[in-house]
Amino acid sequence: MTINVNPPVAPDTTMQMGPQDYIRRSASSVPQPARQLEPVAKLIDVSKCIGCKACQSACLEWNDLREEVGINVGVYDNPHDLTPNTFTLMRFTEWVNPETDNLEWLIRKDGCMHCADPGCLKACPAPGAIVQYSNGVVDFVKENCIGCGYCVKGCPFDIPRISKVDNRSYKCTLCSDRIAVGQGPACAKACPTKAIVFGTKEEMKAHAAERIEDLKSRGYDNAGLYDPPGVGGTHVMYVLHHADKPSIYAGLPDNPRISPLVEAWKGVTKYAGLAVMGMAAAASVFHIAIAGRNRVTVEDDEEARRLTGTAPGAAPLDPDKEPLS
Amino acid sequence: MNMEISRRNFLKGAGAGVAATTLGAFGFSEAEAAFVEGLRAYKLAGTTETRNTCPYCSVACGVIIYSKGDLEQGTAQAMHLEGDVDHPTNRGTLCPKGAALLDFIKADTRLLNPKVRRPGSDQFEEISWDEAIEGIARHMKTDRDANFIERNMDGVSVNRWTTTGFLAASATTNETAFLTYKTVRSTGMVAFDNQARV
Amino acid sequence: MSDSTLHGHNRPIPEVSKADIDRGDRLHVGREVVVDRYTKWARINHWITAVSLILLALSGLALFHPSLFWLTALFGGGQMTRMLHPWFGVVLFFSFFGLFIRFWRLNLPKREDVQWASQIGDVLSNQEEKLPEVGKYNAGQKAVFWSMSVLIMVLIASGLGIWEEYFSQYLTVEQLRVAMLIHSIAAVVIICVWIIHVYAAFWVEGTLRAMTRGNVSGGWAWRHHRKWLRALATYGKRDDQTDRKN
Amino acid sequence: MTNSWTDIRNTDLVVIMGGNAAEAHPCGFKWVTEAKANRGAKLIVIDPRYTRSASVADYYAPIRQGTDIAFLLGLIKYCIDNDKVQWDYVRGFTNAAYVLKEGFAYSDGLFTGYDAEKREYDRSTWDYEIGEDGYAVMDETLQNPRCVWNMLKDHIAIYTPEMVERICGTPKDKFLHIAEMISECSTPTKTMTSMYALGWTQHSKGSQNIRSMAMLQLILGNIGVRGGGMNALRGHSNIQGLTDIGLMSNLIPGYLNIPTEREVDYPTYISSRGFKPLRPNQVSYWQNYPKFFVSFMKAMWGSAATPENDFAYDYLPKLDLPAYDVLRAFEMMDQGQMFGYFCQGFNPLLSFPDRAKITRALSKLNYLVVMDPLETETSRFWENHGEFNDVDSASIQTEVYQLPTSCFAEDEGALVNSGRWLQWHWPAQNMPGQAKHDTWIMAQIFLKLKQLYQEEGGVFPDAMVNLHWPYADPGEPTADEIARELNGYAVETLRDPNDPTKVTVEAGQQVPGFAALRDDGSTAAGCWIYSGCYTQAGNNMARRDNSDPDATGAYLNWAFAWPANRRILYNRASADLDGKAWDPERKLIEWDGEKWAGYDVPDIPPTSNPRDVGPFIMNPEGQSRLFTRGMMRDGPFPVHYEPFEAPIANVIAPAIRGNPVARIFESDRESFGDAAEFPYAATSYRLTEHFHYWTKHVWVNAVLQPEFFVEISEELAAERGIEKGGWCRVWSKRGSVHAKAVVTKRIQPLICDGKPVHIVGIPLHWGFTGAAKNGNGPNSLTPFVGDANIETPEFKAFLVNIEPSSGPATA
Repeated sequence: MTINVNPPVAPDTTMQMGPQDYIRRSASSVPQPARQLEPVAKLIDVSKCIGCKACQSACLEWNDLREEVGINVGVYDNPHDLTPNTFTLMRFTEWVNPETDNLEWLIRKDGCMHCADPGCLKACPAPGAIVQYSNGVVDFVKENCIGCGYCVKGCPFDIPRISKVDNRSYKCTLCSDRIAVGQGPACAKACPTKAIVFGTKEEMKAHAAERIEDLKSRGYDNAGLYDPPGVGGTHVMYVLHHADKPSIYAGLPDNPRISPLVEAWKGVTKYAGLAVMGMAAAASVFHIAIAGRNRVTVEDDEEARRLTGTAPGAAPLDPDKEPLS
Repeated sequence: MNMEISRRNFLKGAGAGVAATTLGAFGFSEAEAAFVEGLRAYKLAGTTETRNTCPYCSVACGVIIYSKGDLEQGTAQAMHLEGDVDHPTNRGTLCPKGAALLDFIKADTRLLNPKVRRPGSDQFEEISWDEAIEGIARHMKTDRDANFIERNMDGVSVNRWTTTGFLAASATTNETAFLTYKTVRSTGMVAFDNQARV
Repeated sequence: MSDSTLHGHNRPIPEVSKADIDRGDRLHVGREVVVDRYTKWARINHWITAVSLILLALSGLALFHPSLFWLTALFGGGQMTRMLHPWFGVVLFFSFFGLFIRFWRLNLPKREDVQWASQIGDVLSNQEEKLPEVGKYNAGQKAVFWSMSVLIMVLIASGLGIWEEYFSQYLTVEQLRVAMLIHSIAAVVIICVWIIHVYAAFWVEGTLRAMTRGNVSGGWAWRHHRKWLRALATYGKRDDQTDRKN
Repeated sequence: MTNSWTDIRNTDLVVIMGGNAAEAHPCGFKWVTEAKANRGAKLIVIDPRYTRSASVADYYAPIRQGTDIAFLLGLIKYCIDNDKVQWDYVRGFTNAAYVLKEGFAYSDGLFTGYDAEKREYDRSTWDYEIGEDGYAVMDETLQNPRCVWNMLKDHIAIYTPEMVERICGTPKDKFLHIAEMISECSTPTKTMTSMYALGWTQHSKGSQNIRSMAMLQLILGNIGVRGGGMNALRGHSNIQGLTDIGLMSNLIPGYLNIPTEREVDYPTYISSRGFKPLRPNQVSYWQNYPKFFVSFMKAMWGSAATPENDFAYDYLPKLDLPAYDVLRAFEMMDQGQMFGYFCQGFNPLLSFPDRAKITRALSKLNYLVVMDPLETETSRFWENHGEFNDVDSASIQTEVYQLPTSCFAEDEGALVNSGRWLQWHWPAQNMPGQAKHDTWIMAQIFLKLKQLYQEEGGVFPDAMVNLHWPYADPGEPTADEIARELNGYAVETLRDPNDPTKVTVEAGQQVPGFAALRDDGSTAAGCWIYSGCYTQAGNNMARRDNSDPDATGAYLNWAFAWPANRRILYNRASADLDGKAWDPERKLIEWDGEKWAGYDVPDIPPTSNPRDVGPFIMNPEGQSRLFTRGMMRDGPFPVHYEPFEAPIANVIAPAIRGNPVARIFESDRESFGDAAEFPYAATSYRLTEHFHYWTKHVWVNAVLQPEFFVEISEELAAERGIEKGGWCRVWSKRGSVHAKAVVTKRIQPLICDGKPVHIVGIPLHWGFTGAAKNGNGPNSLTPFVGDANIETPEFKAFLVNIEPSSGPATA
């Protein structure tokens, strides 16, 4: 077939996902969705990652983000941390394997893990600022965000960042706008080595199993999948060559869970606090009903006058007269 | 031809594993309104796709440029760029440079006008294309007429021009390259080279 | 109430000194005894504090529990609420600091406070005659004062830490979480203290006037802060007048 | 590349040495990860630095830059000593059995015929013994001590694992581990691919680096097979095309040569080409040279090229030197022998060695013309930017024209990838401002110059005024028109030579392929190897059928690959002497008793009998060369030479500095440094976040890697008191730069010849224009010396010193 023309092709933009698929909505409740979307997942195979930052580049371009040009601080990580404009970041770790004494350059793509039990959503006080779709996507709805930063504290992975420009919180959306029209995230599409792949969570787990088998055949006995149960599993998962030590990968939490402090704050404190305040008010009402008001008596006034002595030239005390109050 | 279908088939057929970035099998079927709460409107709606290849390295990844406007009317403007899923080599993927090609096309430092820097000056001045072409051709003729070697010491016809050189790029098309070859060689220029070495 | 009840108490008449009175405290002795309790500036200071605390409570509660998020409407929406809350806090802090400077001295604990506090049952059942005489502030008021002082310090410190716009970046996420928890617990407590404070002002009749008009009746002073009245009578400034209203 | 990117999926072992595919070619490297994931392939990386390629390798070993030949010859020795040789392949497809001429010898680092004065060899003894039948003498038994195989064994005897460690700094156990992995690929069913790039070419012996690996690949039987090959990753998107089309001082499109002044006329010129076969029945394809040459001349000068005037042979310039390469061009400028220069999308101020010299040279020009879509440092070489370009504008008398061009998104045409695929692309947007296509600019300059000559007269205008210019709009030839020219067309109606009544191609029609080209002036073709790219059927470069039967990775209907849409060069070598695939699992083409057929276009005449015609038809032997006769200036076998600036002396030939035949300009001798003053071995390279000096203009890439840095080991940092992330100063005999210090475990000191060698890595992406931070690059430091054969600058191995410092004076 010889093609001498370049026919334009209009992309299909039919929306296939929307608010009707919410299973959680921050600071509010949603009705049980009528359908269950197939859970999706992004799988990041750290053993295939070459740290090229194509994911960062594609993310910036797709999301129309403009990060600042920084400086070099002696490492390859640029920017140096996630920012409101950097939803994903390659983190580089030079690790000498104590068993083999060989250097391993561990490169991990950091970004939102899309937890099944999202700490950000739990912490969020603004109704509808954070939503979770039935396919597992946890998304921030900018319009509803109030910029309080509670999601930052709620997140077990230290992901959300608050913009100083518009005071709203930002993180990876899993390219919800692409998923909504049937495409995968921009980072997964760009990834040259397919270290990042995207599909249904089941497919991704099956793919991970193959990858782990390959890694084990290459001597990585502890290769495994990172899908941490502490947050109910995640919709961004890692294949790690050293799954027994996640934290060597630039501090990936070994056993992530929503912090007990956040649980306390968003759990017991929230309810107990309201209760205590309510009780204080109720006790007041109860007390006034039982004890009544504490009133000053005529005698008190009289004693006051007595104590202070009548002023020269003042009218004599007339006990029959009602005291001025 | 429905490209989406062709792309999916291609990926499946080519055994690229789970590399598919087009989801069809995820149970999405109902059409929804174009804008819904929380979801950014799909930004490529209404754009034109053009097949191109990455101008950087010689892997020559296929790219698709999404543009708005009309090329014929001079209004076409690229607004996004992604890997071409149909391309056998890159399969829709791009490296960090390729993925940011839009910022190359739209770079703040793109040149917009012919300019000349006069001898001893510390700045460029804008000139018209006519002035530029005229000035360059005049320089060439002056130098060529003065230094062209028609015959060597032995009287052999050598027809070479050694005092002006030409360094061709390595990212121009074959067609540009051949036109360049023709014009440069016809002048007898010998200090002709390209970027193969660096 | 018989004289003997009033005078036949088994409590000693306390020694008083000049130190038991504040600078603006003054007796007006005329047909009625009126005691200046708070100066104009003290009252303004108090009400700024009160308003900022109320605004803080409302805006804070809005972000504390989803069922109260509607309160953000009072401030022009969630973004404005989030933006204003810390500024209210700053106002509160400085305003309360003013009150603290004014009030701290007479809020220092005294021996009688222990006795007073141990008889909290008598306090609550309005049987003040059984309590020791107290100065300008009783142990309950002092407790409110000091808890406010401590809680505001805690709130401002934790609040600055979690102030996203300016300071969050200086703390680790774990520190932020601790700060967040402390801030919310302290907020709950301070609101409870505030409820007690407001309620007490209502419960003890004639109290509110001290913060509106700045004075109380002699009877009120006799009944609730007799030691203070005694000190005033002995050492305080006084206006003797024949025709005084209020 | 002998193979293609997509073919790498078929390999069992990938060796990345002299390159860094994961960083420089991530999407091509994809196929390495595919081979690993789907075939269980292994990846070995050998590099001075633990690169991002190394981060996903199965095995990594360090090597001192500039010592690759010692390592590779060590591998060859290991394979031969351990009988890890694919014997049938070596016997059948290489010149192992050819007997060498008496007189050829090698000792102390030099071959027969060296002239120290001229730094040149007399290569006349570097050849085969020719028998009385006129063919080369062979000893199929490999018993003759002067056969290539035995001469090779003698030649490499010195490269023991201990010697490899001593020269390269690669620990012996690591070398042996790699040797063992590689030697396993000597079986016909295991294949290794070599991926290399400028890490091998940018040395004073770059060509021999590559030859060394090619020899190893031949011994393992890995050339011409799926998943094998010598795969030059190549740099720029169309560097393959620009080279194919011969935009070099000594080339004519399709790897033909510009005549030298010794070739005084066409008969003389053509008589030294078109080699006769060295063995019976061999094809020796270069015998068709006259057809390609004449067709080219017809494309150039149309009706002005006639048999009577030897097809305008006179119009071609005749060279007095082997090449007017860029290094020579800048030397000439510096010597006041060149007055005008054009840079078409090229930034020599940052690209060429010894930047101070480049600045000096440009400042001596009368005029400089820069065509580029972006600002370049070169076009502003006269502008003072403090430490980043410290010049005095007023004293520079060069007139500089800066012409805005289109970029890829705005133009149309074909680029040739490293797998030789010609891929067409289309414009997506209109050009910004007054930018113009390069074709328009070249046409306008040419037409104006021609007009000046027509109006005013001048020296030898003939070649210009008669240039064939058949374009509908002479002022702006279209890509389509030029592509047709490149493919070639019939000038006159072509008839079947065996049956003159049969018309094969009508006059004016496109030729179907280079087999149709003639040497009588009846055909024209701009670049014979591209013939077939745009036939009467249409533009084959625009084909987008990505079907791939049996997933071989060939994609025969995707675009067009030269030559003749062939995807794997020398593919006849994928089958044994009888034409059966070496590895049935990886069949490429096979002899079916009558013809060759399979997944690729056969690289030999399709009906040639397997026992007759050798796979390497471009060689007169029909076979590949372990011994390369006189084809290379610096020896028929590779030899380890140190870089011109090396931290240790050459342990096998201590008297020799650098490559003994690399060209050195007299004026540059003074600027070479030595290890006493400059103790650290530096190398330059690209980073994955950037593409040369382009992407510093791209905001996103500037974000991803914003600022110039150098990389050093923790040991060197400690020794010199340099802090991670702090500033340091790096200087060579030629210049000095300030850089941030990346202190890393990925660079380790090596022990070479008993002495620790510290490595300083210097990436090259920064300048004084664009979005990234201003910086200088390695070319401020590198020496002005090039490869002995093709003058590629020695960017990969030089000496520097380093110290902690404050930042640049003007940041």
